[in-house]
Amino acid sequence: MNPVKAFIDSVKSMIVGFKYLFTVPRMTLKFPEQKMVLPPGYRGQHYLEMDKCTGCSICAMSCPPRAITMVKRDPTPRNKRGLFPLINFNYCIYCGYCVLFCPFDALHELDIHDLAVYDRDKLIHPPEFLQKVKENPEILYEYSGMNVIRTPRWKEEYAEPVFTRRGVKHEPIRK
Amino acid sequence: MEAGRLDQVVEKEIYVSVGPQHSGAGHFRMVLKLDGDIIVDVIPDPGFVHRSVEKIAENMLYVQIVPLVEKVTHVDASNLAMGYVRAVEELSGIQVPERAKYLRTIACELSRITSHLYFFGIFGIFLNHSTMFMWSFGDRDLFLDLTQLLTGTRIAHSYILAGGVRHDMPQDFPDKAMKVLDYFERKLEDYYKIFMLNPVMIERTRGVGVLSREDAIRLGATGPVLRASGVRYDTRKDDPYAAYDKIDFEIPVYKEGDSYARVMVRFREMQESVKIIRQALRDMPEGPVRPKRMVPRWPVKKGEHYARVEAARGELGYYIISDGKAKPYRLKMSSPSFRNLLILKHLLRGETLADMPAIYMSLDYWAPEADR
Amino acid sequence: MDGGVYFGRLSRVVEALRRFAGKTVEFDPIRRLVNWGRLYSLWPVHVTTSCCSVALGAGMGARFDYERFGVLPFGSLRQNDLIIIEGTLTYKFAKRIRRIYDQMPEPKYVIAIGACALSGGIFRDAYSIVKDVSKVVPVDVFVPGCPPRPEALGRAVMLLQEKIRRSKVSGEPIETPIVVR
Amino acid sequence: MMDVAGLIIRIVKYLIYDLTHMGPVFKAVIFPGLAFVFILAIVLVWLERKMAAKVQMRIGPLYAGGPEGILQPIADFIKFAFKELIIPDQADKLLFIALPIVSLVVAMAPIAFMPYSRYMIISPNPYGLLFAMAFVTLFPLIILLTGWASNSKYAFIGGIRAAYQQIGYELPMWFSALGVALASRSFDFVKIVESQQPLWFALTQPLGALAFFIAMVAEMGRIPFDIPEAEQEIAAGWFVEYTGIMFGIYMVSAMLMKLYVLSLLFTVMYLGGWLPGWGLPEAWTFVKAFIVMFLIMFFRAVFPRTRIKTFVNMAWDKLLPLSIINLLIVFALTFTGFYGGVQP
Repeated sequence: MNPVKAFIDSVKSMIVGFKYLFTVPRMTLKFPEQKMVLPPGYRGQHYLEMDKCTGCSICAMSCPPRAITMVKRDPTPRNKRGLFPLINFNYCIYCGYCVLFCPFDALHELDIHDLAVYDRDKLIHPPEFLQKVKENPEILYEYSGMNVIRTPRWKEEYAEPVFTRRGVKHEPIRK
Repeated sequence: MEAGRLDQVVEKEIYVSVGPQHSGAGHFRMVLKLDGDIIVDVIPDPGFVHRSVEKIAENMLYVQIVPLVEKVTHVDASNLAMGYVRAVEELSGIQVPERAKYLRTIACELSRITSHLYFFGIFGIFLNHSTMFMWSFGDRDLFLDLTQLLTGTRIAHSYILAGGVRHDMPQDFPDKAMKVLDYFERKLEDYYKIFMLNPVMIERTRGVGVLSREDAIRLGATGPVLRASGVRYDTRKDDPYAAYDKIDFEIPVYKEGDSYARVMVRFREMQESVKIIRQALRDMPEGPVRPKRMVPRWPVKKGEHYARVEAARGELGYYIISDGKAKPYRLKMSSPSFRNLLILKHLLRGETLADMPAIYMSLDYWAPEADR
Repeated sequence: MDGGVYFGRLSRVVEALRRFAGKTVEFDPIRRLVNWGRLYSLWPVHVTTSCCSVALGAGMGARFDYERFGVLPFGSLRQNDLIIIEGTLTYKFAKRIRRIYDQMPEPKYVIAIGACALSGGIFRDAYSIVKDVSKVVPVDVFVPGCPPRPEALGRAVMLLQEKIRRSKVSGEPIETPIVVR
Repeated sequence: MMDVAGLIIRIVKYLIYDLTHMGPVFKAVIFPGLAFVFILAIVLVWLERKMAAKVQMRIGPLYAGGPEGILQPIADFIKFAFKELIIPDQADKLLFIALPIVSLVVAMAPIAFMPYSRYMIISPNPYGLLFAMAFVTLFPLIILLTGWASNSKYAFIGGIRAAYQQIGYELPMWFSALGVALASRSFDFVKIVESQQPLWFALTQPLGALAFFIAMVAEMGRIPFDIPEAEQEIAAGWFVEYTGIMFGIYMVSAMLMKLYVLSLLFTVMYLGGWLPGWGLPEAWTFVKAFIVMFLIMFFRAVFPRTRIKTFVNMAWDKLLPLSIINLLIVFALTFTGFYGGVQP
């Protein structure tokens, strides 16, 4: 390669580097403090409306990793056999088929998708718990033992990418 | 080779293991036989991610196989699903609404861009260019934002189902997509300046791992590897699916056949993908995107069928034998990475150890896809 | 096994010194200092067992940037502290993972991410995969998902940091009730 | 007893005098010496990571503590200090344990001869340039020995690469340095700096400066010439087997001390050291050296790694002729009296 051209091209590359060093904003989402706004319909943790469930077992049948087991609970007028889904999130791949194919809209998804646990048993969610999640999604963090890291000193806020002429950055929004 | 003291080594050649724990090989192992710095022979050792996808598929409903085949190439999920769904639809004659075809095109191209950006990041880090890694993965995340807006999740979309797509795109999708695409087109210029024009990068890749046109055809190369060797072949043009026959785009072809050409083909393909998404968003007709009610059981007729699509890594084929029941009798995948693996051995022989990452990664080998 | 031989004949003296040092080091200020160093300097091994590596890659990239937590991937396993098992672990790979784990210096930590690593996930009918990673290496934190979001992996790193903060220098957990702050 | 007490009092008095009047102990321990260098090392590691992060549109170390995570290098070092030491069974144990310490000594030794100003120099020596360059030249041998002692294939290949690389850059480096010595007619750093009075050597010997700079980056083993530790080809190269504190020492010696020493060497040889000299002369030297270090660290964000073959070819084809031409020009210029002024 021509050494003069190589030198000039190196300088060009370095100029681009300097441009980024001084002018282009950072695009990092400061994760524990800032959270991303997930769009509606995002496939996160599930919740169940037990009064809508009829125990038809289509969710269990269509689940690819067979994460859903139908368990016996007290029968309700709608659900005469008393079968309700138990979701084992050890298996769940969040494909959303159970929600998609549910004929009675009993299963739904939240935008919570940042669980991590010390103990895998905490990922087995029985129907009562899935019902509780609907009322208070924060219970997921407490149940999985993640409240040890959710400290109040972080003001968790929502952020979304903003495109400027120079680049992209994450700016907090109010939700 | 037995672990012995180096001063007891009398052989001329030494064996160096690359992978699976190695920053130059992910979930793949190859043993290089070195004579000094020259690679005399390569012993690939694939199979670290063999998960018997084809066998598991025989025990699953047709609809459940969509997420299964997506797992094979997570970075390129929609293209994988597209191939499978195409095979099922053509086998049983399921009609797809026009709007769904365009949405499928968008999903496939988003998937291709994210996959190519993944390639650029890993290729950058293989040449120890960490900036390229960070930029590609950062910008890839913006596209993953788009896919999560469109399909509902970042990576394993399961968006393309038989008879249409899962749901229509949200109202604000075109606006957001245009913003990202504008930004990305500007960003690609910087990619070009800092990586493609970088003399050190050119020195490492130009003339390295040259695959001639004849060898490429003889060894069955596919995808960008084939196109970098001067063969104009792309399933999107030659056997169009989704809405590709209504969209105007080019197929980048380079004649050199070296690592640099393979990188450039992917770079140009990303530019073309941006064009395709723009056109698809512009031309998209109104209408339904799926049958009224989604059912977990697909009406698949008895018979057998082979269908192919152009995935990010090359031509991907599915062969389905159906006996008319709820589950397939046999599903066979012909994955591009496996076909490109043969070329690796051909290319590495005679090169130096320092060229190994540049050649290995320029094939964009994705081990789970080859092992299945 | 690829472990070390500790200083040959001097091993007894060294052992006594180590015991003394081991006691000294557990004093609370020193313990806190050491744990602070450890928890903000978790260097993961370059090993990608399967396809959940895309989540790790996204986490290392510019958007999420785990280097903020001190997570810096490094080439050689002798200098690393953390294995992130990304997805499916086949039997073929399990041998290597165990070997990698044995070659790493103490203290070492394992995070398992992805449904396949936790339980086999969608592939658990396959003959070739390990259904439970914790039978191969001891796992500290599990992350569900297929693949998990990078945020979830970030939470896992934070959980691991919390675990290190509440352990002795030798690695044993301190028996204190977990206080909800 | 009285004598001992008197001795201690005298020592303390001397130390106080020394520290307040910038005597040799102060120089060795505090300012151009140990304390300054180690604080600088921490700042450099942090700065390198932060700067690369900024170019890469991300934040870099943040939560470790201090403003913008400046305590990150200390956290890393503490972690390494309390990690298990593994000595491979097959290794040459004495060499394996001794080499990190030797490397630290060798890497830090040139600091003794490096002037920050006319008086701020630990060990004034009329042959300072020769000594410093000799120690600098020694380092690749340690890499080679490390590769041998580890008895690992990756480490061995890394060591061989380091030796091979040295074959490439060594001659251009010495020839360029010879140009400087010839122009200033001395090996004394102070005289070298003083003879750059009107114009820096970087301006009067641009070819030599360029050759020296490239050879210097190769000597540091920094991107784009980090060939001996190529992560993607040979795991981590020559230090692949080192764990814990031994690796920590290698990080300090190989990554930081060499960067610091050679940048300072370049400043003194080509950028006029503390010239123009008004105000605080040490500050001039430091700022110039810092800019050189910054530039070299910046390469990490812009360039990938070269190949050993290309580098050695370039060194013999381009750098060596460049440095020899430079030497000839300097030779011719000295006869015309261009570099006159300083007499031998």
